[in-house]
Amino acid sequence: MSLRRVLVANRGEIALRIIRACRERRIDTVAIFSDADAAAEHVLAADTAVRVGPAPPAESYLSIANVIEAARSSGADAVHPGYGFLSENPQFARACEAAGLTFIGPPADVIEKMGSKIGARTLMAAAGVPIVPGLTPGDQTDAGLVAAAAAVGYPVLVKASAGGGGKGMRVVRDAAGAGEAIAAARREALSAFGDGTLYVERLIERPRHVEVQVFGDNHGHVVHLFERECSIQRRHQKVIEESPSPALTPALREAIGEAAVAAARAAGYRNAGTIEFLLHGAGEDAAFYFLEMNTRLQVEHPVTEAVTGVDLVHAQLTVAAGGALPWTQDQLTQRGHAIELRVYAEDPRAGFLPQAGTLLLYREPQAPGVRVDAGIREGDAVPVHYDPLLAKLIVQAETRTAAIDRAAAALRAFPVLGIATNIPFLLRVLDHPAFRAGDLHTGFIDEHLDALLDEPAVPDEAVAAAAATNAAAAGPAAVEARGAADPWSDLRRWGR
Amino acid sequence: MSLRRVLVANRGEIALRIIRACRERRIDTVAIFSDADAAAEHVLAADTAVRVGPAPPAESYLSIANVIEAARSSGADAVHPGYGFLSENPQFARACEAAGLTFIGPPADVIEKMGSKIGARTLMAAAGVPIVPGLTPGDQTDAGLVAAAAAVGYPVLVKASAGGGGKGMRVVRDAAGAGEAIAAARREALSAFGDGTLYVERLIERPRHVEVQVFGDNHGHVVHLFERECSIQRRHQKVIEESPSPALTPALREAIGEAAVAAARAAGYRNAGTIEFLLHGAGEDAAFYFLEMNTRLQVEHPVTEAVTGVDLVHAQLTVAAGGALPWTQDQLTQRGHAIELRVYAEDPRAGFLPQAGTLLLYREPQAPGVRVDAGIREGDAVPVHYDPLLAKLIVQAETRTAAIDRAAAALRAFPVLGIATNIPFLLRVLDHPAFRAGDLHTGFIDEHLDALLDEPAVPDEAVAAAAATNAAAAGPAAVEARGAADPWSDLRRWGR
Amino acid sequence: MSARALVLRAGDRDYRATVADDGAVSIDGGPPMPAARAAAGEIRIGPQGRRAWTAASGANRWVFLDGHVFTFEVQDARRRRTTAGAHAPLASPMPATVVRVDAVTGARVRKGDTLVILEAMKMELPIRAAADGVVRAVHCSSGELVKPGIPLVEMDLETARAETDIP
Amino acid sequence: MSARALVLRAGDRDYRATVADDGAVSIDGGPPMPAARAAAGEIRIGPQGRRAWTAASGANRWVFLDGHVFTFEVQDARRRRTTAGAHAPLASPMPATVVRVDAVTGARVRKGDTLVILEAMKMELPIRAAADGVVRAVHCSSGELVKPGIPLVEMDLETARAETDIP
Repeated sequence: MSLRRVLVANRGEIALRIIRACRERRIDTVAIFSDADAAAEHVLAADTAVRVGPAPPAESYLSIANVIEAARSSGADAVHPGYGFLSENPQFARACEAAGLTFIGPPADVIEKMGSKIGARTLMAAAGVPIVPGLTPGDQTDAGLVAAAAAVGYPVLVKASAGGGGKGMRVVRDAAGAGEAIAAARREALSAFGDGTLYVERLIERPRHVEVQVFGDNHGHVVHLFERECSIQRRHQKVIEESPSPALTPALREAIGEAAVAAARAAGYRNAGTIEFLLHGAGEDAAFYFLEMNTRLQVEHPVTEAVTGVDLVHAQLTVAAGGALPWTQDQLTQRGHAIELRVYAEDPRAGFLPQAGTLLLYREPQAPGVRVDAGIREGDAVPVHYDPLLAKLIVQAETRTAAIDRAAAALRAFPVLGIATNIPFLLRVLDHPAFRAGDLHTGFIDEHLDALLDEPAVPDEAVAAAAATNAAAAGPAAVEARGAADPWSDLRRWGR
Repeated sequence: MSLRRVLVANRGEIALRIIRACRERRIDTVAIFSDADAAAEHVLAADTAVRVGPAPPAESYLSIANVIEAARSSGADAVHPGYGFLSENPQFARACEAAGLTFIGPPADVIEKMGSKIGARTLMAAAGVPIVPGLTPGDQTDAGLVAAAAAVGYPVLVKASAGGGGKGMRVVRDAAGAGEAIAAARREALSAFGDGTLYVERLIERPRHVEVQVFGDNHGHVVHLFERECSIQRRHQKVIEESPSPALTPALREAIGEAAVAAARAAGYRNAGTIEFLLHGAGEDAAFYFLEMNTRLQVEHPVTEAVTGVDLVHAQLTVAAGGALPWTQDQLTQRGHAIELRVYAEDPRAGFLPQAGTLLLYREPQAPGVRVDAGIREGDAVPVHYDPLLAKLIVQAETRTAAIDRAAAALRAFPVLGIATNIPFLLRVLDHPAFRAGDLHTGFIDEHLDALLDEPAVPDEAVAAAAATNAAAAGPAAVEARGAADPWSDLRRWGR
Repeated sequence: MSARALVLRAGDRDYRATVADDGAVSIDGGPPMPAARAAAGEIRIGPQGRRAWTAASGANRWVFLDGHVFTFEVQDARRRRTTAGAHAPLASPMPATVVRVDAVTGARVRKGDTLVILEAMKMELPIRAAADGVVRAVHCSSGELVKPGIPLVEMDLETARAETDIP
Repeated sequence: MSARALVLRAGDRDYRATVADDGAVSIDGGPPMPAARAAAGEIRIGPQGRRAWTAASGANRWVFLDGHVFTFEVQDARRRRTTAGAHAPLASPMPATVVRVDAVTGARVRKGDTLVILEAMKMELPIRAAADGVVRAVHCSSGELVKPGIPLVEMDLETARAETDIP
């Protein structure tokens, strides 16, 4: 079996990344788009594009019926879900199967099994993988959840049983704060995943987030591709990821890799997945606990690609087409150091408030060892409806210090103007002594927030540059050109 | 000793690449520019820029006095020569030393020794490195050179003793064609290197060009960083380079690496250098001959960086500052496959005639595993005075086939309009069955020239796209913006 | 053509800039700093010719310099600054959907009370009272899509500052 | 506004194009192909919406489509085509320096004879006679910097084609 035409059921940078991989293999691509994305880069890059609905995700990118219909009408024979949206929705994987489409990911029942935090924990515990104490009460009322929190022992995390990515997640330190947090978590869970079931887990203080990339095929092979440390988070969403983790000793690295393979085997896993662990302590005494499994490609997969030299999306396509994994465990090596920085349209000084608006100026840095995965261009409008991720900056270098220096130099040459981004904030994280020392934990940003929000005095050069800029002359003419929106509507025809 | 401020004695992509590496190490950079380059990208990227003369290279980039004065006036403490221009000129290395500047490269006497083809051959023969039969006659008249050619045995190559890069090089198959070829080679040698001395060498038919990257430091360490095959050449200039070479068996790879280290040790080499070999035959029976040593960073160094994961320019800076090599031979690995394609402003159908003019449209491809090193931007004018290299496209992937597919996909997304380039030609090379089979030799392009120049019929879509484009609406407004040349002259002030 | 003078505001601070005919800029009467446009959106500025990127939209100016972003507003000489007063309305910072309205006209609220919950980019954004006060008017309802800058709730506050944050 | 008609030449071939009000283009009376500008310099063209990049300079049009480059010249309906005649002058294809002039006015030359040697981009570019003929005039001298398109040598050729190549 080989794939002829792949529908990419996503938007933004990940849609582009998948389209580019398909193009290298001479596989046709079909993009989908909501009305907010008719002129988006992923639409331009694909061979064909099909509109799937209005801007709100529930009516477009999250509409299983519309996406399946787009695949049918465009003659696609396979679907790549990317991350987010429908990627971990077992109903979607089943609908693909029912429509005769190859779902580029694990089987639906594995998604379902691992998507349930409770089921996944039970399975992992049975497979001998260490787990964090926690439970999902049958009684999902506020009272039932408060009782569960007390049973697990404060402090606890309350989170969406169906979810991931920090949506619908709250820290609760005592019974007093539980009520509002539970209600908010439930609302967000419902809105994001269509399922308000909540899970209560013991909060491990100052843990590191260390995850292991795994990959399985239909021929019984399962390998791991080493770890990524993703401890730099804000609002429970990852901001900076790296590999190797500065916290793992060689022995621990081997143990966590083996645990991840055992977990993937226990799940009957196929295609690319990630086993997330919490790492507690450091050095020889550190312990890791299974956190959850992500049954899809991760946002931060380029970090693994950089240190191992493999292409995970190509491997996904190979495996989905029935091929064997291109590598054995022994052939895989971890070389050098890679860091990914997520550039968000957000204002760190306003509680990381997401920003929408027009990118008046957007210029990507270029240098050896620098990769930028983005789905936007100068002049684009960043819509309000979706995740505020603008771009991923991935650097690789011979050592961690060289990678940090490279990332800092790249950020200083990554001007984005017109809406606030976290680029200045990321620079301050990179330059923080604790980050340089590798002294990380998932509360890093909160702990150092004051220092990380510290802004320099306005230098005279900045004032002068502003004064020298007038509205008529400044900014690229391309903004005006792309602002002439009429031709865009023409683009929608091509899906037919 | 550490470097504070490096003057980059070059232009274009290599100047930018060096400036970016310095920036990552927080080393100040000084660019130099001729009048043709006052607005060039390398000038914008550097901290300071100094004019070194009018457009002709002899009066600017090749003027030792002007470059040294630029270093003095700008307070530089080191000079990186890049490749070409003064990079292999021992007088320049000596002038740097005399001015108290660290020359980022080998000692002047090593440049001198290896710059002389005769001296280099003698040295290599003594060190037990195999060499190609050839000689530099003491009698440098036409008659003396013809006699030398007869002694070596036709066919022969006549080339500049001082040079490299194919300038001043001619194939002579018999005595009849010798006269004009010798005269032309002498003129080009004089023009390019200021030295018309010629060298006559036995021409090895259908050889592969395989070279080995070497690196030495001031502490007695010398390592090699594996090979690059650069057999795809036109007019004796490299067009496509790759690593690993598809021709080397593991045993041969080890042997050629050891020979290269022996050669570098015999030369007393320090910093980055390359030992070029001709490879004759294939498989176990193949033999290699020392061709010459390039005592500088190569154009194609990114190929080595891609497969070994090291940064050669960073290592140059470390070693020049007196540091030890960051790697031992055992730590170095060759992983995956990398290919570099040189994008030239040239017209392959007009005998690869160089082109000058304005880049009306220039958009670089972007994808994982794709690196573009360029020194130009959309709207720039490509001047007539310098090498027509516009950009280097470097791809890396898990296998040679995947790298070729990646390179082809990248070229199909690398639109350059306004002047002719070799992009369509490069695509035809990549898609040629002999290239895909790894069946390469330095005459590959000449042998397959008809097929490689074959152009497709004009598709209706192309005509329609042209018809839909009118002069007012087409092309980026940025071209107009950059065409407003007046502000550029202001840039020159900053060198003071 | 004569030199151009303008006032730029960053935060609470006003800068008086003079742009000479040759493009050089003087700030608050200081020495002129050379300025040269290097490419679309790119500028070289000051005695060291530092590289900066700039953008403009209406009266707003954006400057990217060495990884920092500075924003300015060109002040209109004919208008006076509107200061955040005791009656400053609370508005959404971005287009958003109203999830819930807790504020009731005439109700007394305390600092930190949630007045409205918005949702944008799949995250909840509570609009909270930054000080004790009384709700003067409510201009939104649940489910409504609201634009940035349009008042959602007006309050009579006891201190002048209104705050937007995220839990 | 009515449909726009134009003639585009590529090599020896003329294409008659009609651009409709909605942007669709018909070639030589064929079916209309949709065309939509996607971004500056970028276009989606034809029934499959293929991605192409285009540029224009004067009457010249450049199209990049799937790794191929196609060039066209918009024909001016009022002018007739100038065919390369027996008196077509030889010009440099680019700015270059004259290294040597071998052509002498009135001299008889044979096909392949070098008339002028130029240097550009550090390489020698010989200008050679593409056919037997007689040198009618020489318009350049050694050391001179010459512009593209300006006649260097004029010849009375026995066949019409003049050739520029590199050894």
